[in-house]
Amino acid sequence: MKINDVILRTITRIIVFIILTFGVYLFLSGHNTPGGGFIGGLVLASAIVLLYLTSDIESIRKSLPFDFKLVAALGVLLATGTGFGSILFGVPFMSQTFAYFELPIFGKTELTTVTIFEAGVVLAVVGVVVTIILSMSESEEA
Amino acid sequence: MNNLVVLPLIIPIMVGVILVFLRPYIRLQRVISLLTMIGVSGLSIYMLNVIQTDGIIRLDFGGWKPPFGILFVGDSFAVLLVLTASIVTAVCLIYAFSSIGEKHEKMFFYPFVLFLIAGVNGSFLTGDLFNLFVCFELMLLASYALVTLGGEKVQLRESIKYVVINVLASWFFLVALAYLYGTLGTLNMAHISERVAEAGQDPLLTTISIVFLLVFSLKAGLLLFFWLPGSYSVPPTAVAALFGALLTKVGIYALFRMFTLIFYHEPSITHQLIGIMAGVTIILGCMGALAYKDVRLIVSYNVVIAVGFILIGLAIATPTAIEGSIYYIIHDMIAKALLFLLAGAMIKMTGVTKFDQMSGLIRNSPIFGWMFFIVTCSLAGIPPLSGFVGKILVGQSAIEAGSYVLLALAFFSSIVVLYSLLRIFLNAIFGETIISKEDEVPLKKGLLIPVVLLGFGTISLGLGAEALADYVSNAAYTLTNPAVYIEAVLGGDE
Amino acid sequence: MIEKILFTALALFAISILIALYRIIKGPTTPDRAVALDMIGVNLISVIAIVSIVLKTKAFLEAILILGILAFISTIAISKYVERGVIIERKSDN
Amino acid sequence: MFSVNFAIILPFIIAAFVPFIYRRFRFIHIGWFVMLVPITLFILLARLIPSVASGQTFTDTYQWIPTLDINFTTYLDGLSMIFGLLITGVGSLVILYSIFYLSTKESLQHFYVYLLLFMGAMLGVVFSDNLMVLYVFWELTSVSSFLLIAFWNHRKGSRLGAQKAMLITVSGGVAMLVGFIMLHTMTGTFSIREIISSISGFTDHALFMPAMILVLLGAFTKSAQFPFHIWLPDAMEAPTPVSAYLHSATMVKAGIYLVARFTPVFGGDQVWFWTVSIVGMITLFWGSFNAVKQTDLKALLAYSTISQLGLIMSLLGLGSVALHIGYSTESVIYTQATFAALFHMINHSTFKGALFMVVGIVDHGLGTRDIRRLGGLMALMPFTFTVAVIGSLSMAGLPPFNGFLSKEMFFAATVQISNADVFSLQTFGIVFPIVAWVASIFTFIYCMIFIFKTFLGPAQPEKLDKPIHEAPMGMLISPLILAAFVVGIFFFPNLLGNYILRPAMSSIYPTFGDAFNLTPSISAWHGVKPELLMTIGVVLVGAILYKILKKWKPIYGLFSQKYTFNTLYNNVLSLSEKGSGVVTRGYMTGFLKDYIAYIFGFFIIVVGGFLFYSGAFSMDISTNAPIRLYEVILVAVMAIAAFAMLFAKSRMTATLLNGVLGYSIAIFFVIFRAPDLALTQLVVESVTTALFLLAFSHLPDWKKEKTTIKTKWINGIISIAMGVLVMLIGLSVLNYNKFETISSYFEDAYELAGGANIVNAILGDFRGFDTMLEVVVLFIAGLGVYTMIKLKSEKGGDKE
Amino acid sequence: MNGNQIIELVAALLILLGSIMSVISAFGIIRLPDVYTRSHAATKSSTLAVLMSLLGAFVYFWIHDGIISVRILLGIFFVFLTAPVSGHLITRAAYRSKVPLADTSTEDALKEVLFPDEKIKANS
Amino acid sequence: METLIILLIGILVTVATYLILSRNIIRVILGTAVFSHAVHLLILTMGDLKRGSVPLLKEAEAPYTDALPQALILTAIVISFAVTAFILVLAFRAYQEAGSDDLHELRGTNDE
Amino acid sequence: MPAQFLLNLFIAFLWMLLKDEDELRISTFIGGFLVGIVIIFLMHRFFGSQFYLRRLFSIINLLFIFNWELILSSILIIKQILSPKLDIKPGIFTYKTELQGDWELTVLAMLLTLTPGSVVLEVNPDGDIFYIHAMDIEKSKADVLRSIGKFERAILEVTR
Ligand code: NA
Ligand code: NA
Repeated sequence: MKINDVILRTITRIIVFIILTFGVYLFLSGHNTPGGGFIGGLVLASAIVLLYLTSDIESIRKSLPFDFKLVAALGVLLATGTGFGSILFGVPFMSQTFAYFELPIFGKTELTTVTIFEAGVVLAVVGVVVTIILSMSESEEA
Repeated sequence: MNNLVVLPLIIPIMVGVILVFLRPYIRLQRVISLLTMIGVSGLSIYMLNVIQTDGIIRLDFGGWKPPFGILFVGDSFAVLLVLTASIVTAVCLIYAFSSIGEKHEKMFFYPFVLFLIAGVNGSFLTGDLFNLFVCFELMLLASYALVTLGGEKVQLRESIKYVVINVLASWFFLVALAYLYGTLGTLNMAHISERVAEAGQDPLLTTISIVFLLVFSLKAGLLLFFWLPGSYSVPPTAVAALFGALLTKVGIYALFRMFTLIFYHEPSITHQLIGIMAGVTIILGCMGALAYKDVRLIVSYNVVIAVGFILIGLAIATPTAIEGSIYYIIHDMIAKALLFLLAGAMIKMTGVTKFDQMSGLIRNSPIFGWMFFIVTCSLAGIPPLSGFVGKILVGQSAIEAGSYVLLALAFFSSIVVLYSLLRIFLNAIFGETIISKEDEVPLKKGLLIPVVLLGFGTISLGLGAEALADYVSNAAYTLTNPAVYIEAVLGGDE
Repeated sequence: MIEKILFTALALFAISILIALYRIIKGPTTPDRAVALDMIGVNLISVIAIVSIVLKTKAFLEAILILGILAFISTIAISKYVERGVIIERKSDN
Repeated sequence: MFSVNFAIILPFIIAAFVPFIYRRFRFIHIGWFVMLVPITLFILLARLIPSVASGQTFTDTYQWIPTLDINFTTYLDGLSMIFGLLITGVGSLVILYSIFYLSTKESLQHFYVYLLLFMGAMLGVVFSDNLMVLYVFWELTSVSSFLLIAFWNHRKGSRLGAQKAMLITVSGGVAMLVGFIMLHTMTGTFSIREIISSISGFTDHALFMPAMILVLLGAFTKSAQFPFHIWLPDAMEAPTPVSAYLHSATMVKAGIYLVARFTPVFGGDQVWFWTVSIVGMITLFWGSFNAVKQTDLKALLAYSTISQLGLIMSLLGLGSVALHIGYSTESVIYTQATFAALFHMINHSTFKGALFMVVGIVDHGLGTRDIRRLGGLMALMPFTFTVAVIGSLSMAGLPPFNGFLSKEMFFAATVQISNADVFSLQTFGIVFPIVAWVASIFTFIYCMIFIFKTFLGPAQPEKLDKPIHEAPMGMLISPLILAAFVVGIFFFPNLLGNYILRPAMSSIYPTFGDAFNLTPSISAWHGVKPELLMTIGVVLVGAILYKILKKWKPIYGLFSQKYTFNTLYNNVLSLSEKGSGVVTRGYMTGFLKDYIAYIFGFFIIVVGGFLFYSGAFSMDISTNAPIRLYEVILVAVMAIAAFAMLFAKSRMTATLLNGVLGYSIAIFFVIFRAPDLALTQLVVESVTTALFLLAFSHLPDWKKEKTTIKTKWINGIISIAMGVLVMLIGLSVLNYNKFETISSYFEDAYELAGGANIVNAILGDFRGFDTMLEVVVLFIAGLGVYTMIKLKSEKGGDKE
Repeated sequence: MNGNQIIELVAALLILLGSIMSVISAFGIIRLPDVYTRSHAATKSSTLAVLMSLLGAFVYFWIHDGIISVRILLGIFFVFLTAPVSGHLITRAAYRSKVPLADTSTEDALKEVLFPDEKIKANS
Repeated sequence: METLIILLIGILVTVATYLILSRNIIRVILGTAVFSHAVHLLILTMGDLKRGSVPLLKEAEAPYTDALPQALILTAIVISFAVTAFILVLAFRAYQEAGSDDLHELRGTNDE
Repeated sequence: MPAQFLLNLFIAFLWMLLKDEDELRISTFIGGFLVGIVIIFLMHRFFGSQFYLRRLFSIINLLFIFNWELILSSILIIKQILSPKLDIKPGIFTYKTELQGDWELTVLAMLLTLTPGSVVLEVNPDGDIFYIHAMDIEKSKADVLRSIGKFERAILEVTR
């Protein structure tokens, strides 16, 4: 009898979205509450891993046709790039700036370069974790 | 603030990441990676001169003043090493172009090398102890990737040892850091130095310093070198050359920094211990160099001998001694890279690894053979090649300090080095050629050029030692006067 | 009073974990251990909740959710491993 | 104006061009071109002889490493002049000879490059004023000698001979270097002249004696003094011009030069006297004694060279007494030993050079040097024979050849010294004339062997591959010129004495001023003195012993081959290799476990040892934060989980237990108020567990470890010691009177960095650099994993 | 003791009840004979225990600090959602990896479907 | 509390040491994992335990607990994760190539 | 698709909830909505089934049932654990359901799992037969058969 994963897959559909949202939340709110790029990225990666767990690599690849190595590379580039950006502005490497802006809908909002930096971290973490897990799963057995 | 000093780290990293995107374009990768290393070398020369005129360069990342933020500190010692490392890397890259193979090149060989050198440079430049840990890890991860690159059976087998032992070393590093933070409450090296001085380096701090000694000795191959011969003899030649030239030097650098800047108050304990370890290292290294017929192993044990030699300078720790060590480090980086490249080329030409199974290689490639002879002489400290200046200074300081045992070991080791390499030279390079005219494959130009470049390096470093003299003496001055470093870091704005 | 109750509850949860640990060690099968591990995860959620009350902070409430998520994912992973030998399939046959 | 530096550099410059010229002008023997170098230099030097003889010196400086006081400072005085002339003069003749000796089929471009390198280096040695530069050239002579000995490197003997020579001379050089550095430490300078002028203040210095011994080691190894002489016979594997040039006329005299040069520095010391003269005497005897039993002509000459070098060395030792006594009319007598040394050195170069060339001719023409296959060559090789006779008789110390003069002076010096009033010489000094006499008898014998067994007696053409024939004329020019010198010097010794030797004496005895104007002129006849009687005795006894050679030759068999210095050398090398192998393989087991145990061992012994030895351990639990019951239970959970890992029967259990540890630590992070940590730890632990499971798909389950009880115990002890030690240091650190941490600064994170989560502000901003690198680290791990899995070795192919 | 404190006390008692329940279900996974029955204890009473303590925490924060902690509610929701799925997955995995049913088991409708030829019985 | 945690660290180190001295590669890797657990706890303990409130400025009142060790541990956790991932893959690749996961069999003398 | 819109709203709410702010702010909602757009954009291929907001009441009803079953079953298990003598006869039996579709099946399975003494072990490939493990087969089987109709009805109210 073939395995029928209907229960798992159905529940996963809800749960993946909860986890994804939670991951983005952790990433963005890390500046003031627990969280941040790493943990956000890890949680997002867990969501993707959950998808792989409940389905298989090939079907997920159709839905998420990213090369996760490049996602990670992009993340690293973003993270290092924000640091490097400060050189162009003539301030010490890795200078982060933050400011409060009045935005139409959001009202008083804090915008900081740390967020860009952390976005890089998120992408890198997601990219790396998924790359590792996919590579290990795809490896032929001995 | 001087953003210059971060470039030797950040440029290789960013270029490395960009090369990941350029994965299919091998030629482009080669050009970019080589240009990067040349650029970093040029930059380091510029920095050396800036230091010479304006003093130590410092960069507080994010503008956070020490001791709160992380900072890079470029003094002559660090930048000299950055310079040498970058040059050696550039040369090894050229060697890799025609030896490493397209399969490796497509598997991120160049990014890994660039990350490795970034970690190495970062370790030299950082002024923060925890950041040093992170830079070490950067370097190590890249080295893990490189040492396994290719996936040969022996490679993977030795890699396990290499990785596990380094993981353990990193663990000890963290333990030591934890203890140090627990006692001193700070991570900035200059600040640590200040606080150690304030506390008078009591027994507990000395205990902790010995834990650091353990950590860096593992990296440097000082006494704790058993991981080295295996893991340096399995990766592709270009990688082995990089390892032989760079990796132990980072540990050596850290030992010098640690025991001149921070834990210099109890030399009768720490420095004496370093001296004993250096002596034993030399003895064991010499034995290793004589024990095997496998050229890669002989070459690896030569690395060990050099480590002991260099650390004698630290054990004595007078300005002359330190100066000698610095000369010797620079010499050794170049000569060892050359030696590893040559050993690799020998194995490639003959298909065997033991020197008694090779013969008459000089007929196949005279330049190659003579380069081997030059590096033999250079490593044995035969003047006017690069090894001898450091040897004289270390010897001089040992005499002044009355460390006759170390003196004897140091100088005796150069004879063993000579013998160990002469054996290879006479058996493998000289002698009746075993390769028939038909099978004779002349070494590719791409392999000869780097070899010649390094050979030229070791000659000109000896003949042109004066060109380095100002930088080296400045480096030694900074190392032997911790106050200079501390003032540059903590003495307010530059 | 309340604090005493809370600490008692913490101790009891900790004991549950200890007991579950026994099952992990004892086994005898991997599913037994997985059940016990899941149980430990769930109990840790309670511990975090109570510690949050004791420390009067909301800082750890994210951890509750995370732990829930992870316990679930771990259970899936272990059961797939037990059931199929691999936890992620290249192409599932159904 | 003549530049000494130019003299040194010229050979090197020409050497650089040799390969190109060789390729261009294949049809001309490149030696002709190369020969111009020593001839030019010889002429240049010769023109300076009168000025030098009048006490003028020439100096020249190029900066090299001024910071370290290492500069190309050169100095031409009487002493270096002798050597300069020898090097260039003999050099010219040897090259001329080599043009006929080496066919154009040989790799001449290499040969002449090495030879020029040697020439430049040798000139550098004798002209350098700076000790470090002297050392540079000193080693370069060893290197070029190595290359020349190994010229026919397809021969195993050549390679081993080259290796032996290189190892011994370089070792001596290293010792000498240390001696030089010690001199620098004492005097603060590397300049020989400055050292000589300031050394008197340092004779009591603790380094004086070691420096002396070390410098002498350099000299003795280079000049093949007993027991370092063993390399010289093996060096005979070199082409004969090389043997003539390096291994008899010049390089081996570098040690003589060094001793002469340093006589003003150390010469006043008793140790110097005894060491130099005794070592010289032993070498003299041992060399001549062994020369007799040789059957290879070159070997015979090699031992003869050793012996003659010993003679010169011992003379230098004897002459140093004068410095001990200080300048006086009486002491000047003793300087004659030194004078004799220099004189004999020149003579030796002439006759020995000629003899080597003779052997070269024989070898070249007949294809053998084996005395047992030779004989009766006189008739067919008259010129060669003439040279051989002149050289041999001079070597034997017979008139009318220059060897007679210097040998006589040698005997005279030994007799004088046995009467000297210092160093208890009146008691022990008698040894010198006796040894000198005995050694001279053996010298006489081997000279006879050389003449009689090779050129006289019955010819044995059947044992030869080629017919006996006279050498081409070109090949004879050089030996004939040298032979002419051998004779010429006998008749006009004072030309040499006044213009060449006397100026050198002032260099060796700088404090003696003009005293050497008093030096008696050299003459062949000065009445019936002890030295003449000794010579007569040598001839008589020598002749008898030669006649009955067969009867007493068996005594050589008494010297077991097991106890020679050659055996020692070989044993040292092979035993050091074997011993190293045993030791190294003993601890380099290849087992990861052992390597790890070494690391733990270091930590436990060194760190732990120091912790207790220094009394750094302390603890105080009174300041601890309070403990709750549930915390104790959770600690117990972790402890039990950890221990259970050790006994887990399946990897799955162990991995799950590790997961329990990880989760529990996360709870401690909660308890210790570290929310970010708790979150990260939880996720990382889960992902790690998933990775373990992924890896398990590719690995077999673990088997029960087959370890012995003993290993278990050792591992257990190491483990407990590790745990306890980490704990004890931790407790001590907790009890440490601690500095304020820098962390309070970060509590202004909101104002400084715009973030209320301090940890996040540290990670993103204050220490954002760490985070950036950490991302890169993670990235490398990801890429590394990918490559490891995708890039698999193809069995067989693509081996780097 | 005012009303709030009483409610807080009730919340604390809820937590205590949860903890007692937790211990009992933990005891269950020791005492019950096979993995299938143990998973009943884990998926049900253990889940209820955590739900009770989370509810207690929710109430406590609400009353004490005036915070409606949606994160706790979300946590409750999540546990609620996942607990039965976990139980389902792990028992299925156990069965498919041929973990035997307890000796006392009387009926096995799945055996003939999955492993018609084998005997799955007899626990250790 | 500090003493108790240090004791725990000691136990973890003991176990980790014993594991890393094993022959089976997975046990070695687990040893490194336990080592990193121990050192993370150690770093935290070397700051102060249970003194001050969570380092969230808007959540709690000063004094705050020492946030720096927390940041350091975070970095260390991520790095040890990266290394663990690498070494796990290394282990199974070595097994694939060499056919053994026993370090005694993976010994490889230096001069083969 | 309306369902995606609903999911988006859901994420927006989730976002607001997670923010856990003292007052409800429209900006937070919009922020969440934007986050939702991003997530759904990335994940839209996964979105298959529908979301039924209008049947909120039914859902609440279902939730109530869930909770009730959970409590009942917990009490049952605790009783059994604490009973001095373990007197249970576990076993596996089948149940064929009328329900169709992933959601219906899933919810029913979850309910069954939470029902006292039973855990759904397998669902057959056609999705109509449940293999249920019962703690004490005689008693549980009766319980399940008694309550299963109630569950199916409650679920159908939500789904159809
Ligand atoms: Na669950
Ligand atoms: Na970990």
